[in-house]
Amino acid sequence: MSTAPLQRKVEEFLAVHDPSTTDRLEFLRARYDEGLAWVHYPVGRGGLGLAQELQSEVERLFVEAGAPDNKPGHNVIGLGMAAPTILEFGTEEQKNRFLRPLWTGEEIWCQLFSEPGAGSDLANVSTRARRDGDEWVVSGQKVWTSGAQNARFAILLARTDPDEPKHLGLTYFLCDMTDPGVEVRPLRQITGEAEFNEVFLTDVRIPGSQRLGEVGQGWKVANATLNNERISIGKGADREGGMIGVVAQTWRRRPELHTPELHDRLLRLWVEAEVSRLTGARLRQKLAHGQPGPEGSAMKLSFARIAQELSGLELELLGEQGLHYSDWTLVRPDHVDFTGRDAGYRYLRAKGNSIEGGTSEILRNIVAERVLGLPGEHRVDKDLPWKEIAK
Amino acid sequence: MSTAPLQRKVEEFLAVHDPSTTDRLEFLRARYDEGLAWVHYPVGRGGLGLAQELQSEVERLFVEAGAPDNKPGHNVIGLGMAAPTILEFGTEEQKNRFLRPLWTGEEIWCQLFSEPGAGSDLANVSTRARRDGDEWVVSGQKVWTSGAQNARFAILLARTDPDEPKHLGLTYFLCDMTDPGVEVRPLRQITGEAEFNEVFLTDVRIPGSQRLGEVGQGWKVANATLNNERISIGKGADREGGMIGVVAQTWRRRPELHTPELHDRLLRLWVEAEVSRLTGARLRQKLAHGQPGPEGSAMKLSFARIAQELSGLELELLGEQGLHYSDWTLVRPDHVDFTGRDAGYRYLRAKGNSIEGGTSEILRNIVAERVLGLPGEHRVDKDLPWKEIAK
Amino acid sequence: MSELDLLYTEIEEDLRSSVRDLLADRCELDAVTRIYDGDRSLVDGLWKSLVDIGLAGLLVPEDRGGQGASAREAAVVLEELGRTAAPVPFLTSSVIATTALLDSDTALLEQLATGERVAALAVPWSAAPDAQLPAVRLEGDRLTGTVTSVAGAIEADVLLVATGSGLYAVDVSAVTVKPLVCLDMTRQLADVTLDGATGALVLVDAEPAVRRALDAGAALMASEQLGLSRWCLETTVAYLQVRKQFGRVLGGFQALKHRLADLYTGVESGAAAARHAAATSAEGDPDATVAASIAQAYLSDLAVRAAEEAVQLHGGIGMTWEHPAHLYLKRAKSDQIALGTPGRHRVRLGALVDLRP
Amino acid sequence: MSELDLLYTEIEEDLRSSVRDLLADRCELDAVTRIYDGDRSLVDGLWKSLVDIGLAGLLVPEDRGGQGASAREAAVVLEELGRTAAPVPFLTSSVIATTALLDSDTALLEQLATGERVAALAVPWSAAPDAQLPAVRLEGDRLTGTVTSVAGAIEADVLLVATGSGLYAVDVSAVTVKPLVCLDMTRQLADVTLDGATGALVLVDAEPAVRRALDAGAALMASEQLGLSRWCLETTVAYLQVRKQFGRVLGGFQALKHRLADLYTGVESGAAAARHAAATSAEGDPDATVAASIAQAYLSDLAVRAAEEAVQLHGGIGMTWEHPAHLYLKRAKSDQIALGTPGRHRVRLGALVDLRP
Repeated sequence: MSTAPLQRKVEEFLAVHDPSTTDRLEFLRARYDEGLAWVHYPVGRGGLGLAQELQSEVERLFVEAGAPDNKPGHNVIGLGMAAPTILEFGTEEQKNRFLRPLWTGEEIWCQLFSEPGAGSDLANVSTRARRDGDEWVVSGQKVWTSGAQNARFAILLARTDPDEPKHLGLTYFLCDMTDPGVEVRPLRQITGEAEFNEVFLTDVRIPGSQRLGEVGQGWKVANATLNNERISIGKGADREGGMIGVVAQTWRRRPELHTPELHDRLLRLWVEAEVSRLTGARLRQKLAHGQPGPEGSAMKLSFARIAQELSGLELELLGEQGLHYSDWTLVRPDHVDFTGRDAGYRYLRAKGNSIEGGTSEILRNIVAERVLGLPGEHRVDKDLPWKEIAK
Repeated sequence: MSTAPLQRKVEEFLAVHDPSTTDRLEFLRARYDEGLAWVHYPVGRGGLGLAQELQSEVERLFVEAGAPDNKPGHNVIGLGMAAPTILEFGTEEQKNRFLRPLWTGEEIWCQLFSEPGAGSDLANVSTRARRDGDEWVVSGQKVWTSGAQNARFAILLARTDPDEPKHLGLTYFLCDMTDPGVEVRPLRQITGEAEFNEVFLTDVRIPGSQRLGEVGQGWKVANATLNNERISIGKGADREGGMIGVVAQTWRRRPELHTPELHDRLLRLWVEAEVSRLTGARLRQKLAHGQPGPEGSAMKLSFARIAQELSGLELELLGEQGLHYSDWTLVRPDHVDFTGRDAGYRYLRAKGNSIEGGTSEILRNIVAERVLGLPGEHRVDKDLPWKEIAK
Repeated sequence: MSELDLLYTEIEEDLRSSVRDLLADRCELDAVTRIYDGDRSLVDGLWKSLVDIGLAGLLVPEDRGGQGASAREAAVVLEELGRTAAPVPFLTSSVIATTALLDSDTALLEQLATGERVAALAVPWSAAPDAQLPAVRLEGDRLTGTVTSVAGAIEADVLLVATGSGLYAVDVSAVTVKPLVCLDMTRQLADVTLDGATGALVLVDAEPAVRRALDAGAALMASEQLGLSRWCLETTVAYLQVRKQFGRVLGGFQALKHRLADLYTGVESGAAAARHAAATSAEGDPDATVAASIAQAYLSDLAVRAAEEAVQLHGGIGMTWEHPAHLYLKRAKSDQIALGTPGRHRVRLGALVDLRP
Repeated sequence: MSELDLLYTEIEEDLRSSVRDLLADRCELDAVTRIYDGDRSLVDGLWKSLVDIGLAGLLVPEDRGGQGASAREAAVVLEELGRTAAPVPFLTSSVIATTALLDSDTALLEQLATGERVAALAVPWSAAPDAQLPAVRLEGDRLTGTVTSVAGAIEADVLLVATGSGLYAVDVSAVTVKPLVCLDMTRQLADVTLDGATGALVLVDAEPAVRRALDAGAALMASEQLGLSRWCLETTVAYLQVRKQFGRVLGGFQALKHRLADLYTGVESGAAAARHAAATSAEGDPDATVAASIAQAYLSDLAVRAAEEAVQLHGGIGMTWEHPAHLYLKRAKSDQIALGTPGRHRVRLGALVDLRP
């Protein structure tokens, strides 16, 4: 289907469901049922089995019509990670149960993967899931969970068999965050905010029907999820989108702060940011119909480095004002904007860009091994039973 | 002995050996015999068993008196590497035979350590020495030998037992470069010059009396030699000594080439060069009476990086003139001056600073492991018989 | 130039030990972190205990009631204070304000030496030694003007205010001190407003004293930055020696080893630059100004790099409020801007060593 | 701006294959190295074979005897030439001189297209597109002046000389061409002296044509730098996959892996910048000038870094004359200065995108 018939389909839908008079949730559910939620999803799952590029056209038409959206910024994990994994590995029942309320935003999702002892080495998770009849009983501690306080469900990685080697003893679950064994505590960051949480699981009971994929297949399922996170190359921004735009505007507004040194550093970073934008555009062209590959890791490396250098530069440029900060009060933001707030926040928050979603060190390993074909790291832990690995 | 009596000793020597009337070689031999060659060497070996710092005072007095010197620039390997190793590991006969003509410059020395397959991994040398009665018969290929064409002797590392693990099957020899089995070929470098040589050894016969240290002890002896190379922190220069001085002078002479960008880069490197100079001074103070340690490796890392960045900057500064070069003709210089010749030469030659005498990568390993106490690299080759290691 | 001692004397090492012991007792990093939430209960007691061992008067001559020590000893104290991001007015009062008063016969100097009073020089904390000074007007015997972002003002009971007609000591009760929310709350800044305040003239010629004070501050803040950098390096090395991922300690991964080796190289270089700045300052060496700017140009960036590497190499834990790394990151970034950015010091050096734009 | 295709079309890939095959046959790196010792025997035959497959006229419209291709195809050719440091006048004659003549009705354009003649624009090779042009005086119909460090002059039989009164085509027999010893002998420069030489007026308004030609050169040299960078990356990765030390291949050492990953990231970014410059140039996009300066600012440093890493990571062998890495180092460093240094292009960008000093 090309753009024109899809456009007609949206128009027909809008004719039947007038955004100005239809209840928001009713509108969104109908949009899902009509296959106009995410057109690259299958028919019956909110989509029409079309190419993913067509989605932006659909979004544009709904925005133009003044239609309500599903507030995608509030359900990033759900839309970006849980949904594609459920679509790929879920049973029919799971897809029926979870995908529609996920897309409409009725049910927010979070991610229970990382642990204090399982960061870069995610396969080292020690949260334990024991089978008990038709249920699984889960205990352990998770960390770096954004939006846990608002989430109804979580995607969860837990160890079901400590006698297996680390990658083989894991299973993937869909966890109900309202279970009484789930305790969410805000995790404060260097910015002063608590954008993430720690989640303590104590004998949380998960029905067998909420296991995603086979027992012992958790690592494979989790990797499908993570590929969706790491390789997300974004939608492509205009020139001076993101951090460079903010800093360039500061430069233009404050000529009294200019020095020759900062001028050259800014221009270097302007060039790098623009080249990075073009690299993203080129990668999107390459991947137009294919699968995202490890090349996306290189993009993320550049993104983090440039954002960090720019935000550091901005404080030097601001000089006296760079010594100030807006507010250290502990808040739990619903929505994170790396370039929001003041320059001090931007500087501190950018430090996370090279840690979250795969540290820059891990990404360099990925590029070296999967793109350049260099040998993997020496691994002592691959074939040992997990419980025998030195922790 | 403090400065004053030593000064008297030099004056007395000069009174007996008038530099203006004494034959050069006779003068140098007498200076050696008087213990005024290297005062920190033992009595009878050209020294007086004094602190090494006193040497510079002695040199100053001889220079003031217009005395001939032993042209140390022409026998760098001999004076800096062979002599201290012979002193430490040599027999009385070896010290008697070799040290005096080495110091006077009558016999120039070179080094036969590196091989095409044994660079950073020096213990991997495959040049073979087989015992034949009282002699050793040596065959193999050596590389990166400076001054081989002028050398009378070489310090040589060879494998005497391939069945031992790599570090244990090596032995150290003193090799006569006039042996008919020794062939020296110039090795041209990217500068166009042949500062080094390849040396091919074919059934070279070395008498047992020219083995230095025990059979199988070659690695230990070679490390003593290399410590003298790597850790040489130099004599300490004045501000703007070395590459920074050359580039700063270019900057001052050519104001029409200045740009704000190059100005800041030059000042950054000026600061780094000056800090590096101070770091060397500080390290020398630390080591005043002690042994050089692995901290010297950090100095060499900085030295190489700064020299490379400065020489690269100079070409950009020179612009059109930076596109030129002095001469590509293959010559074999007797003496290497990193900052000699033109800017193009300086740029190319500086590339070697992070390779020769321990690559920067090896030096970082040394700092990380020996200074910071981080774990060593995973080694598959340590305990295997050398002949079984994958090459 | 004759070679200055760039190491630590035995006396300096003894001083370091006492300061380190005291800070280990009195300056827990958790308590430092609580300052960000407004709990400054740590500050007074900590400062008092530093005063008790005589640190407030370190740079004051013995005949004026001080220890008669030199910039070398003050630098060692600052290394230790930098290691704990200690929230005390040593640099602002005992180094900068004190240096400004060394040529004055005011009794205030004695009071600073004994810790009876604490002073701050009223300049923006970002001001380089050669920056334009803030304009405070003298009308009759009344001072009027605003000086923004003053370091040490919150802890001070007297401010040193420069005017065209002299340096004045102004009691804080006579001015408005408005604390600011700062990137580095362990050295919280304040805007100071003088609205017809009276002060005591302590020096007729303000500018040279202020510039000398800022230069001493720049020279010695390098030692604070050195201490901070060393903490970051050592803490990171120690963490990577025990933190395991993939069944191996992280410190065994060569890419991390090489980065730490490079950081070590930087820190050792920083030590030389900081000691040189302290030694030239102590000797009144003609090279002291150049040495101060070299030290600031080098150590400001080094400390930021050390703190950034500490956060990165600690991984997620380094991004948390709970781990102290962020205290050092904020201090390092703030110090980078304080007393002139590295870029500003390089420009100054260019003029001093005849490498002009 | 609508999104330009930053990949390679099938036609472009076919073109790449033929050029690569030809260079594999005709441009052995050992023969390239011999140029440094004065043996230029490789050059004529290699150029002839490039002419034979129509490359000389790539940018010339079909109705003027050329291929009517665009900057995109020329960029692909330059990538391949960059991969072998090929000593041919493609960039200087078929791109720069040709672009200067595109608005002229001179028959010379046809002759360049067929390879019958080879031209060079008489400007110093270091001149940025916005640099001041060399002063050649026109007296009557005679040209007088010296233009130093001209690229392509040695291979050319005609020089394009800009004066205030127009662009002149001057036969090399009418001038003195003095070859220079150069850092990059694979693009050897020459000083050109005109001492009352006669020439044919080919364009009345020289300056816009020269600037456009230099901009096209800057935009497309980026692809040469890209090809060079790719060769360095691929050759180094391949070497480290087989070179063993300590019983392990060097490519398994994590510090080297990470450096190569960073270099790969740079090269992929460079590919985007170079393709963007070629595509905007091909389209006559209003962003073409900005794109050319971005590409030069980025790829000039990238190529130097790639070549420097290649030398370093090859260890001692990379320092030898025998290994070809040095050809790339010299070409990369020379290209960095050619057509304006990266710093110069950044200053230009600052003005173009309203980020002023």
